[in-house]
Amino acid sequence: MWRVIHQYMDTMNGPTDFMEDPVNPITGTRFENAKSTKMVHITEFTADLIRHNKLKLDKSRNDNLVVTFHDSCNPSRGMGLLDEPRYVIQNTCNHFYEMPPNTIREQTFCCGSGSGLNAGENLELRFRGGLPRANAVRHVHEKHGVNMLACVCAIDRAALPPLMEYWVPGVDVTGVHELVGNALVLDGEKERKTDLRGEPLPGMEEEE
Amino acid sequence: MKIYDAGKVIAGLIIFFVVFTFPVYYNHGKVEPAPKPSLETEKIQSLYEKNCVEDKATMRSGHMLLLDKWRDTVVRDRLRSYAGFKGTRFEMSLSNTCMDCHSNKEQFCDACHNYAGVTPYCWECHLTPKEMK
Amino acid sequence: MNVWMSLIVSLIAIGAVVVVGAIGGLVPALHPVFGVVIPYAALAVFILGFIWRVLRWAKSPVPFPIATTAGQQKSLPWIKQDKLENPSTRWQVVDRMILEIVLFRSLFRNTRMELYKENGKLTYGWQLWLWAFALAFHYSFLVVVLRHLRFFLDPIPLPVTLLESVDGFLQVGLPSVMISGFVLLGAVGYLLVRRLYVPFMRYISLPSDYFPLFLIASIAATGILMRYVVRVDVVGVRELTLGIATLNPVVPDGINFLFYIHLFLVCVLLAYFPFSKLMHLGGIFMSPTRNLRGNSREFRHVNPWNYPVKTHTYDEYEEEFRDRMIEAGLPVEKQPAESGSATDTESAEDSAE
Amino acid sequence: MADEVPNPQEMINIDHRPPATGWMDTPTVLRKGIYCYAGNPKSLEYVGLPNPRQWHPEDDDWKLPENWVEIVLDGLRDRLDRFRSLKIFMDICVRCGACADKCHYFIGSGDPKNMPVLRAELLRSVYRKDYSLAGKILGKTVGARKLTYQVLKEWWYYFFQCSECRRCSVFCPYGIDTAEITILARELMNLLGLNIDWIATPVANCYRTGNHLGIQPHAYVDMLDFFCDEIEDVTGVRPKPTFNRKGAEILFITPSGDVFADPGTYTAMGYLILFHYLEQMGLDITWSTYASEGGNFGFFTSHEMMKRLNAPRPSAWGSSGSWAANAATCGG
Repeated sequence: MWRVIHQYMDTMNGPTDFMEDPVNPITGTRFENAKSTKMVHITEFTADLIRHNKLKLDKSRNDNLVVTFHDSCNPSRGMGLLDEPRYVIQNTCNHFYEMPPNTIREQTFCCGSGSGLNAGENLELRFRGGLPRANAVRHVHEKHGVNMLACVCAIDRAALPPLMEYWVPGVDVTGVHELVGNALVLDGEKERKTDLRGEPLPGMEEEE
Repeated sequence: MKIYDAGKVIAGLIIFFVVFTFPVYYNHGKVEPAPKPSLETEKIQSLYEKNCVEDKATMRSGHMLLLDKWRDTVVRDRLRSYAGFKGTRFEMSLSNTCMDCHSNKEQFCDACHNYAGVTPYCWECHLTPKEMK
Repeated sequence: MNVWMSLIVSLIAIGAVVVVGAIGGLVPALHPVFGVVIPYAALAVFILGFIWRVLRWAKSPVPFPIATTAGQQKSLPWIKQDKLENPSTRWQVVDRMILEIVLFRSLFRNTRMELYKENGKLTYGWQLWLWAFALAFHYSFLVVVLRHLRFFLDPIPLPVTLLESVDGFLQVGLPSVMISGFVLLGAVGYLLVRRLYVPFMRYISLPSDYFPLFLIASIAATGILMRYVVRVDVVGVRELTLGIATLNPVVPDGINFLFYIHLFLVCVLLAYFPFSKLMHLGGIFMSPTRNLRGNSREFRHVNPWNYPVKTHTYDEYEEEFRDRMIEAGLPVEKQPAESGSATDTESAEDSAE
Repeated sequence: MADEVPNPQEMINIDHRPPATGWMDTPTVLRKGIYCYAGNPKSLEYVGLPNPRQWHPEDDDWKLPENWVEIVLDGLRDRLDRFRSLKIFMDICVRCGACADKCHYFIGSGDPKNMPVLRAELLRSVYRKDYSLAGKILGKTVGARKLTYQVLKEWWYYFFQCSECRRCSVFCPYGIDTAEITILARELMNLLGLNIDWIATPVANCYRTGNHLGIQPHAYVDMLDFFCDEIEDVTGVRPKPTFNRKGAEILFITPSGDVFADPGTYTAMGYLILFHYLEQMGLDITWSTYASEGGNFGFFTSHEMMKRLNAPRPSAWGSSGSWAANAATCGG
C-alpha cells in the first residue's frame, strides 16, 4: 500500500526518530528519499543492489518469458515509483516490452479490483474495470508475444490472473521478485531444471 | 478563525487585491475632466448656421466611419460631393472641408483622441493644418 | 434537469439580465444606479466574495501530502527524477504550478478513448482541441480585460497601447479589428457547442455551466456590437469608467443604452464569480494535489488534527497468540507463566489511549 | 459465480451514450455482479465500527439509524473542516469533461455515473444543497439535491465502483482527485455501517492478526517454511528466514497475499532467495508476524481506520530498532 506508506504513514505515526536512517548495508547507499518515513520499497532496494553489481543474475533463466510491466495505481500516481521496477525487470530477463504509452506509468490503468473491490460476487465489475488494462496487455501479447505480466502489487497478483484468463488467455502474472528469484545465482546451488513454479526452464524441457 | 498556510494564502490575497484595485491608486484619485472639443475658430464663428456634415451625436461617435467612407468614395469612385444631413453638399475632403472649419486640430481633434487613447492614422498621409500653413 | 431545461433556464436568466441592463440604459434617471451604484456593488461583492471564499478554503488544513505524482519520483541518485511532474522541492513545485496555470499542463495531456467493438480494441488518441480552445478562451479574455484598462487608467500606460496595436494589427476597415474579442467569442462558442454536441458533456452539464458561457458570450457580443456596429460615444464612456476608477463617479449624458447592457452584464459576472465554479481561478492555486511536494518520505508532513487512535498493541497480540507463537518457535516477550492478570491490566491501559 | 458473468463478446458491447433523462432523474438500480456484499456485522463489531447488522444491498431497508441524514451531514461538515482538498474539490469543478473517459470503470461499463465528474457530482449535489446559498435557494437549477435514501444508495453503489486509482486526477486541469472524494464518501457511509464485506472483514482480520487474511503467527511461519521447502527443491539451497527478531537491522513487510496464494507466493519465494543470497554479504533482516501486512484495508474504510491498522509497523520497528523494506500493494 505504497500510497499509505509514501503519503500518509509518517504523518500519521511519525516521527520515527527512534529508527535508524535507511542505508543499504550491502552497497552503503543512503536512501535519502526515505529518511523520514524510513521505509524503502523493495524494488528501490534491489535496483540499488543491481546497480552496484552486487547480484549475480542469469537472465536466460527467464528466457521462456516475454514480460511486460503493469504500473500499479498508487505506486505510480501516489509516489512515482516508475523506473525502479523496470530496472529490476530489465536486469532479470531478456524479453521486456512496454505496453502503449497512454496505458502505463502515470497514465496506467487499474487492475479493476483495487481499493477493496477484489471480491467474488462483483466479477462483472472487475472484468469491466479491468478491460482497459487487459486491452493494453492484449496489444503487446499479439504484437510481441508477451506471456507474462509483471507487477509490484499483491492485489494485482490476486486480481490480474482471472482478468487475464477472461480477456487475454495465455498471459500469466508475476511479481518482479519472482523474476529476481529465478535469475539469481546462489552459492552452492544445484543446476536448476525448473523455475519457482516448477515449470521447466528453457532448454530443460523433457523430450517427448 | 484559524487560517492554515496563512502566509501564502494572505500573500496571494494581497496580490489579488492589489491587481484588481490597481486603477484606483494608479490614477491617484485624480479626476481628469472629459475634454470639450473647442469650436473657437474664425471660420466657425463666422458661420451663420453652425452645422457640421451630420448631426452632432453622429459626428461625435461616428466621424471616423464617415471619413473612412469619404476616403473610399473619393479614391475608388472619384466622386467628391457629399450630401449632408440638411441637404447641404460638401466636398469630401479632410483637409479642405473638415480642417477648414476645425483648423484647431490640437484643441479639437487631439483633445478627445488623446483622452481616449486613440491614434488615428489620418496624419500619416494628410498634412496637419499647421504644416499646411 | 435535462439539457433543454438547463438551456432554457440559463437563457431566461441571461435574457433577464439584458432586459434589466437595457432598462437601466434607456431610462436616464436610472443612469446613476446602473453606471455607478451597481458597478461599485458588483466590484465589492467580487473582491470581498473572492477573499471570503479563499479564506473559507484556508480554514481547513491539508492533513496529508496528497500530491498527484505524474512522473518518476526522486529516489536513487542515478534514476532521473521527473522534476516537473513529481516535484520534490519548493521551486520545482513553483515550476509545476506555473505550467499548470499558464499553459494548462494537465489538460494538455488529454486523450480520447475509442472503442472498436468489432475487434474489441480500445485506443487512446491525443486530444488537443479542449486544451487549445481553453487556452484561447482564457488568453483572449485576459487580453480583452487588459485592453479595457484604457478606460480605467489615466494616462494610458504604454503596455496597454502596445497590446492594443498588437491585438489590432489586422487593419480591416475601420476601426481596426481587435482579434481578441472575436477569439473570445469563438472560443466560448466552441465550449458551448462541445457541451451541447458531445453526448456525455450534455449529460454532465448544469445550468450553472451554461449560464457563465452565455454571460461571457453576451459581454463579448455587446462589446463587439459597440465597437463595430452601433457606435457609442467613447469619450463619454471613458469619463464614466475613469470616474469609477478614480472614486469620483460621474454620469455623462448621451451614452448609448447598449453600453449599459454591456456594463450590467459585466457587473453580473463580477458578482456571480465568487459563488460559482468560476472560483477555479483561486482554487487552482490551492489544489493540494498540485501544490504539494512529492517528498513525503523524506520530510514529515504534519497533520494539525492528528489524534491518537485505538490500536491493537503488540502486547495484546502476543497475549492472544502466545501459546501458538511459542509452539512455532517465535520469540515472545513474556513467558506463559508470567502472563496473568498483570498483563491484562497493562494492555487495557495501552488500548485506552 | 463465474457462470453469471457475461462472456467477453457480450461484455465488450459497451454503450457509452448516456440515457436521455438527466442524471438526477435517472434512478439507480443496484445490479448483481456489480456490487459487493455488505460487511459482516461480526467484523464491524470487532473493530468497533458503527451499526453492525445483517443487511443486503438489494433489500429496501438497509436498517439505518433513525437520524442517518443528520449523521451524514454532520460527518460531511466535520470532514469539510478537516480536509481542504474536499472543500476545494467540491467547489471548483467546471465540468470540462476531461476526466470522463479516463476512468477504467466508465470505459468498461459505459455507465455515465462512473465518469469521475459525475461520481463526484453525486456527493457535490448534496454538498451544494446544504453548504451553498445558491443551492439552498435554487436547488436543482444549480445542481443541488437533498440527501434521500435513494441518493444514499446511489452513493454506496458508485463509491464502491471507484478503485481510488487517481487516473482522473492526472488529467484534471485543477487536480481534482476522485480518489480523495471516494475515500471521504466511504468514510461518511461507514458512519452508518455501510461497508462491503471484502473490506470490513480484512480490516477486522488485520486488526487482530496483523494481516488482512487472518493468518496467525504459527501459520505464517509454516507458510514461509513451506516456501523454503519449495526453494530447496528447485535450487538445492534452503533459506532460513527469522521472525520477530529484535535488533535486526531491517524489518521486511510484504502484503499477506504474497504468502497466501499463487502467483504471489512465487514472489515471496523470490524475496526469500534474495535475502538468503544477501545474508552472506551482511544483510540482517527479519520478518514480522505482527506487522505482517503490506496493504492497508483501513484506507478503504476511513482515515482513522487506516491509522489504526498502520500502527503495528512503527511499533514493530520500535522493538527492533531497524528500518524497513517493504513490498508493495497498490490498491490494497
